[in-house]
Amino acid sequence: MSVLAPRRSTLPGFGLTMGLTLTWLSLIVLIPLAGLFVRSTDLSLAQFWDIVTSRRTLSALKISFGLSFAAACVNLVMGTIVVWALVRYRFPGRRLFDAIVDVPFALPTAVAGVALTALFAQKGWLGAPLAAMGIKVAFTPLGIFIAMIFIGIPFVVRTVQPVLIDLDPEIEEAAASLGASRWHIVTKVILPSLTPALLTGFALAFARAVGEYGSVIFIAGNLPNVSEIAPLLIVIRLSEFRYADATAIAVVMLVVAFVIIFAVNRLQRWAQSQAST
Amino acid sequence: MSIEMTLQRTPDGSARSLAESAARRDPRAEPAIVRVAIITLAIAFLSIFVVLPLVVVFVEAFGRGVVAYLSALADPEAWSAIRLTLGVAAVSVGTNLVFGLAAAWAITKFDFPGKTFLITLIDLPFSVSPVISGLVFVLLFGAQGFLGPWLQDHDLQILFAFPGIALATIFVTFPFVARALIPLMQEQGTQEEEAAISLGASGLQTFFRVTLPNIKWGVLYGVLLCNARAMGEFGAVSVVSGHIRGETNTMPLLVEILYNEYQMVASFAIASLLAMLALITLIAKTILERNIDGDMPHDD
Amino acid sequence: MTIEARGVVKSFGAFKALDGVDLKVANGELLALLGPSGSGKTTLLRIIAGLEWPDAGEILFDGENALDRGARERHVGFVFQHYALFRHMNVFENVAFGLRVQPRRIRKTEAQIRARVKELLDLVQLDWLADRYPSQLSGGQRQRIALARALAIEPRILLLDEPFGALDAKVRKELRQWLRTLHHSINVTSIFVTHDQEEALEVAHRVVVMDKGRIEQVGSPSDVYDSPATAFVHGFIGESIMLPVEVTGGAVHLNGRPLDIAVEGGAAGASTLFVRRHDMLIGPADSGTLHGAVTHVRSFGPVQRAEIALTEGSTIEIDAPRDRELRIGDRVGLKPRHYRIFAGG
Amino acid sequence: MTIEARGVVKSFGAFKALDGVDLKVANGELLALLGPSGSGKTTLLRIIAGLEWPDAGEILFDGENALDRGARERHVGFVFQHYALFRHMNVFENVAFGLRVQPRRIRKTEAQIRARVKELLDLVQLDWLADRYPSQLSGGQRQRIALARALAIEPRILLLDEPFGALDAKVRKELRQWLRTLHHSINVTSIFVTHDQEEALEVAHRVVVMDKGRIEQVGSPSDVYDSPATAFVHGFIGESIMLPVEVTGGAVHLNGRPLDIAVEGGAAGASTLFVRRHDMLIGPADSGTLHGAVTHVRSFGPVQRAEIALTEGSTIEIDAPRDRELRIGDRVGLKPRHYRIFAGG
Amino acid sequence: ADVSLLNVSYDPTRELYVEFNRAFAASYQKETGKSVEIKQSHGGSGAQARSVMDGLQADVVTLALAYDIDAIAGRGLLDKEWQKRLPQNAAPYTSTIVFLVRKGNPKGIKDWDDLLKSGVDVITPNPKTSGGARWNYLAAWGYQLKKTGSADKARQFVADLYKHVPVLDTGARGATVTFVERGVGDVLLAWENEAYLALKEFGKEKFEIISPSLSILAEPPVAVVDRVVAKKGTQAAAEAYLKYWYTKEGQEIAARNFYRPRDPDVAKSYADAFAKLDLFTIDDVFGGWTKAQKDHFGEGGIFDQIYKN
Ligand SMILES: Nc1ncnc2c1ncn2[C@@H]1O[C@H](COP(=O)(O)OP(=O)(O)OP(=O)(O)O)[C@@H](O)[C@H]1O
Ligand SMILES: Nc1ncnc2c1ncn2[C@@H]1O[C@H](COP(=O)(O)OP(=O)(O)OP(=O)(O)O)[C@@H](O)[C@H]1O
Ligand SMILES: [Mg+2]
Ligand SMILES: [Mg+2]
Ligand SMILES: O=S(=O)([O-])[O-]
Repeated sequence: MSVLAPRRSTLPGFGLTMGLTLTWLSLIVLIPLAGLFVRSTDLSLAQFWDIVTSRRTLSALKISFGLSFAAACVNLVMGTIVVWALVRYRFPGRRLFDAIVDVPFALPTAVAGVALTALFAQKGWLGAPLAAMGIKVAFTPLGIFIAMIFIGIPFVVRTVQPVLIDLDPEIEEAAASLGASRWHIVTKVILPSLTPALLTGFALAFARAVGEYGSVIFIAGNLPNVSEIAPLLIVIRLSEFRYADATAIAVVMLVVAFVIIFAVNRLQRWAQSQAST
Repeated sequence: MSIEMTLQRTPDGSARSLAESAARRDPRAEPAIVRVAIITLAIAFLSIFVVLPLVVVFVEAFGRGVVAYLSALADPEAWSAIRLTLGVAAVSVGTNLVFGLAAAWAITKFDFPGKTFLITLIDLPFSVSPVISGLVFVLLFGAQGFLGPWLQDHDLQILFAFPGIALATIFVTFPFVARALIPLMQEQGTQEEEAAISLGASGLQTFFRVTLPNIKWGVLYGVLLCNARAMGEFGAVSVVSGHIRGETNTMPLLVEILYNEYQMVASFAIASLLAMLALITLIAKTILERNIDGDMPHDD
Repeated sequence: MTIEARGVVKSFGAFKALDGVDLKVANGELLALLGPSGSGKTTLLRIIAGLEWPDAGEILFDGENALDRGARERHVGFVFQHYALFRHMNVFENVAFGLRVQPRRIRKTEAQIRARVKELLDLVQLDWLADRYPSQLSGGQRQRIALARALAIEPRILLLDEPFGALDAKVRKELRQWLRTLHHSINVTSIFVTHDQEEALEVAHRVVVMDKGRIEQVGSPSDVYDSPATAFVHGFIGESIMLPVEVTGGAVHLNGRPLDIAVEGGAAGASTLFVRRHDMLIGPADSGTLHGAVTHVRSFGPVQRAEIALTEGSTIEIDAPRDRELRIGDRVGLKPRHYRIFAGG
Repeated sequence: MTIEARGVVKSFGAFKALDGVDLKVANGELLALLGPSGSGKTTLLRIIAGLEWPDAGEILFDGENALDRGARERHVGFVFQHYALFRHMNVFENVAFGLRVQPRRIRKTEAQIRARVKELLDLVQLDWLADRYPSQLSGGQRQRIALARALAIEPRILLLDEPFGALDAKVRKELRQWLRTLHHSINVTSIFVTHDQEEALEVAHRVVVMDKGRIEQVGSPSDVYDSPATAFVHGFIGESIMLPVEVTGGAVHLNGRPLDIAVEGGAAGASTLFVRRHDMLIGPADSGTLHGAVTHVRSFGPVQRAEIALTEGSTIEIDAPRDRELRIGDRVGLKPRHYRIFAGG
Repeated sequence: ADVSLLNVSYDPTRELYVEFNRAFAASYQKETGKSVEIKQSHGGSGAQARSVMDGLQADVVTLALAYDIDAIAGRGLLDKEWQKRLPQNAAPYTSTIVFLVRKGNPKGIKDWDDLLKSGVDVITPNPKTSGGARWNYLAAWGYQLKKTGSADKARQFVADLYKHVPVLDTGARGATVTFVERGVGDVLLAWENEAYLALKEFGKEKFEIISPSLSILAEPPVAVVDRVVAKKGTQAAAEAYLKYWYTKEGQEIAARNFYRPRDPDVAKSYADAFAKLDLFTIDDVFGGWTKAQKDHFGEGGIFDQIYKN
């Protein structure tokens, strides 16, 4: 630690707080996660590979990652529209909608799952009319997709909103006085300026959706290879007493999660360095 | 401040012709049709995906009247779940608060290599599947886990008891306070602290008299979100709880259990409590955000 | 192209930012808008550019109404105080932007665009920066890129809002001459806003002094410096000594004592005497009409600056030539060479 | 208290921010640290204050090593460029802070604290602001509160980092005199950082000119202005004409043509001739040793500023008295009254 | 309470144990003078067994199938021969698998074969996690095997059956909720007790029970977890608890909760409550749990193969 610390620094407490941080981080996060990796080494590489590439696992990962990706895409588009409406326009209930964006953050996932299922089941308020149109939502991959959209909304909105608010109005005016149409201003100036925030929001929504369990299992059909998400497969493997399988899937998901978060942090740093003028 | 700018610039539809042509030509405004379309889309999207599920919870909870609702909440099992949930939330918020403050101090007030990496590690639980968060503790403390045999020899129960549930919750809510504080403290810099030190204040005096008052809204904000998530965690707790009725069921677990026992009113009643908590959190958060903004001097 | 503003009024809420502004700018002229913060300079510029609309009044370009055209159609080059460069585009793309968003039928080919951008970057002497991003430029460089970008669309009018406001003193001074030369070579009707009087006086053909949404004076740099039309202009431009005087019976009184100077202008009653620092001639204690003692002297450069406590009560600062050295404690007599008296305390 | 820096070196990574700085500050002196951005002024100040530690060298207060004491124990009043006022405390509490955090055994009573704060607020003439919060103050007011806060602990040394850096030109000028007067009344050894030469020259007893982590010159304001020790100082302070010359065979050559001026200093080979703008005397075309034609004139204030294209190729700007009016196209002869020649292009 | 027991059970027994625990506590108090408190934990049978293996301090386990308790015994938590310690394979009540259909049986489902009719959606949980689901699976298999005598046909039948399954819940109760509350599917394969309970909760006017011609005799077993009771000193109470099942009162409670009682007398008095149908046992058809588990539900077993394609 003393290597990390400045030789002498004005502000006190580096050793203490850094020590506390690293200790606590190790106890709560690193050691338990390391345990996961150690457990996975019970498996030979070939075994690990077999588990991870078995059809069931691959399907579950594909469903989790694929639907999360799709949901994150929807959130990217709709989140941008929501942010635009909230930031740029005044309309009745704007403040209310602004506050309500955070509901998926704060609402327990199980409650969300139960509520979404009730809403989209064939007898539900939205499920019934959709069923009449021949669209089944609950207990299909579409249901998973809906739940993932639900939990992802605030990530996109909350990362993009401050950036759009802080966006210098002058760059739009500059573009206008250079002869750009509104369409050109939006697509060539505003959206590119929002790109780092959009990517960050997208990645966060994606990462959260991939790992999501509570709100999804109620509404997912949980059919193997069709609507079985990776976290559920872990739970199933556990109740089959197949710890190794559960661990192997968990390791894959963990690595991906780490990569995403690391990328997001780099992205934010980069955006900050771009912003510092 | 830019909000006000937008406010000023948004056409107010006043009747004069010059103002009208201004509205038509404001370089930062879209045509009315586009505007209406965007607002409609945004409202529809939020209504379907966020508002309706929330409404469902309350409609179902009060579907059979207030009496049924209240009696559902009066059930001892509900009480036990509420107590457990509050206890777990208190412990996780408390520990994560101390940790969050320490981590934010170390990260924002000093320079050291590997900062991004450290922040990434702190963020990690954020995107780890809750199921995995539970699993790691099973692997660690389970009877077949690394520490299981030792724990059993010493008669220590971690899994399927309060400590296990608390640990899993702490893990899941680990980044919340730190995340709320790091950007805030980064923005505030170290000058005020340096000023305090050069005026003769000790480290603790500096922290309590200068740093803490400046970040108090941020702290509260982090605590609120941490608390909401701690009370609402389902996946991780589900793996380590053991589901012992009246003992290790938290509120979200009880929601599922009651749901599975055909006790829809009771189930949604507990759910509505949690939803209410979420709403209160959001209201408090909205108020806080305004305060945080108010604290930031915009003028230098 | 000529620009004309007629009776332009603009309010923000209850606040009148522009209060009846009339102004004519000749073709090819380089005009400075000078005034304290909040005097409405930016607002006027934005109205001319079509970024804001007046509540009343007219804007004419070459005698034609400009108000029914939006910013897009006015072909006005606008340079923002904080540059407003597009952060996600490199220098080349920033300058090329205006060319790329032209309607297809008049849009240049890629090769033409490249050539034009190259030419503009040469003009602002920054062609070697084409690949950099704005965040990698110094303030002065950004400013010049912003200018090149505005020039790309061959604007008929160039508007610059505090073009050097965000730069440090040294760089500002360097760019003054550069701007003058540049304007000379492109010769586009230009208005630039500044609150730095030296900049305005040194660069512009004519200077417009604004205060509280109104134009106080329009004139050549030496006009506004040598013959300020109002007390405000005298106080705002150049460094002035201001003394509260009483004009009664055709004589000027300071603290009750009559001064040996003629009443000038139509002032009567409580008034203010304005003298430029270097117009206060200093002599032996028995000379002049004002008297006092030197309390502080700094001498470097062409003049020495002395702080003098007047026997009449005020303390003033004057600039004297360095030929006769002043010392603290010296008793001196003073007499204004040029002065103005304006009514009002 | 005296301050002494000996061979102070400080690097950030590979970058040397301070490169062997030696400096002595006398008791009660008001010293200005002047230099371009990045020259290490802030770094030196922070090291003296104990907010940063040098890689090598010593800092002595009254001859005693200061480096083994932390910022807390040095009793240095530090005024930050951006004030660093405590946002959540009102003005009174800000000023009282240093008194309230004193160790209990020496801490004043509440009544004493109140009296002291009142006194300090009187000193900075802002006692009527005691209940305001920093966000409700203007920049100049914040600056003065920051100063009062630093003074509260009765510092033995006062360090001010660009005290007026964030203020606008008008307010800066007003505060200069105020700071001078204040220092006179409290008489604490003080160092203030600025990159505004006028400010440094006008306020300080002595000026330290820094560049690239090194001290270029230390001296009184007229010393550094009238006898710059290095080319950098000459170029940095005051407005100078710089001409590239060749010193050979005891004569100064401009573009191959010998000039009628004596070789000064030890320069030889490619050198630079420095002349203050007002030290370039202007006369008829056949007079002087340099010749050229007037290309631009601005006349207002005590001098007229003329741009002159020399026949030898360069274009220079000079300040001439207004007694003889210059016109564009006039052919003139020039001769430097004072000048310096420094080796190097 | 003087003694506290934890009973880790599976999903559909929630209501059963509420009543049973109350009766046992009263009886125990009367006999020993000691008060006893019984805590319950419910979940999918496999998940529950997993928790016990991971250290959930269960005094007794009352799960959906012997295999899950075998797994616990495999970790040394109780004697491998646990099934011999109580009468009737340590299964004090039995049940079977029946069909729950919507009122009026709109799809006309009478027997197993009808499940494969096109347009019929079948709700059954995931055999990997749910004990009940395994019984469902084995019942279907056994029916077809007995009918055609061909294991291949049975296999084909089961494979086809799962093509009609739109939702795989993790537990029996989840499946019931999906069927009755969410209105998904035309027929629910359910524990007999679960089906009756649904009728009771949601009304005979909405659903009806169809008994197939042939089904399986499901024997949910119970056992004391030796390691835990030894540590907690609750062996006597735990054993008394399970033995109480074999009393008249215990058997009555089972019957009242739609479990088939073992006691012939009690069975006779509740004869009308249960449909008469032919039942085969797992030992008859599959050669016991261990083999059935390995063949059908183990890694790469037949069920996995069904979902491979
Ligand atoms: N969008 C707006 N909403 C409300 N008030 C405004 C707005 N724009 C300008 N004002 C007000 O109008 C007045 C004139 O503003 P303007 O920006 O034209 O001043 P300025 O002369 O450019 O000053 P500065 O030198 O500070 O840039 C100011 O008091 C300002 O607060
Ligand atoms: N903490 C730091 N880490 C890295 N580099 C630093 C740090 N502090 C200062 N520097 C570098 O050291 C050099 C000197 O900085 P310093 O702040 O002392 O300059 P300055 O003379 O005060 O300039 P300015 O007038 O811009 O305030 C600069 O190049 C700066 O980038
Ligand atoms: Mg302005
Ligand atoms: Mg500095
Ligand atoms: O509870 S079950 O195991 O039958 O699903």
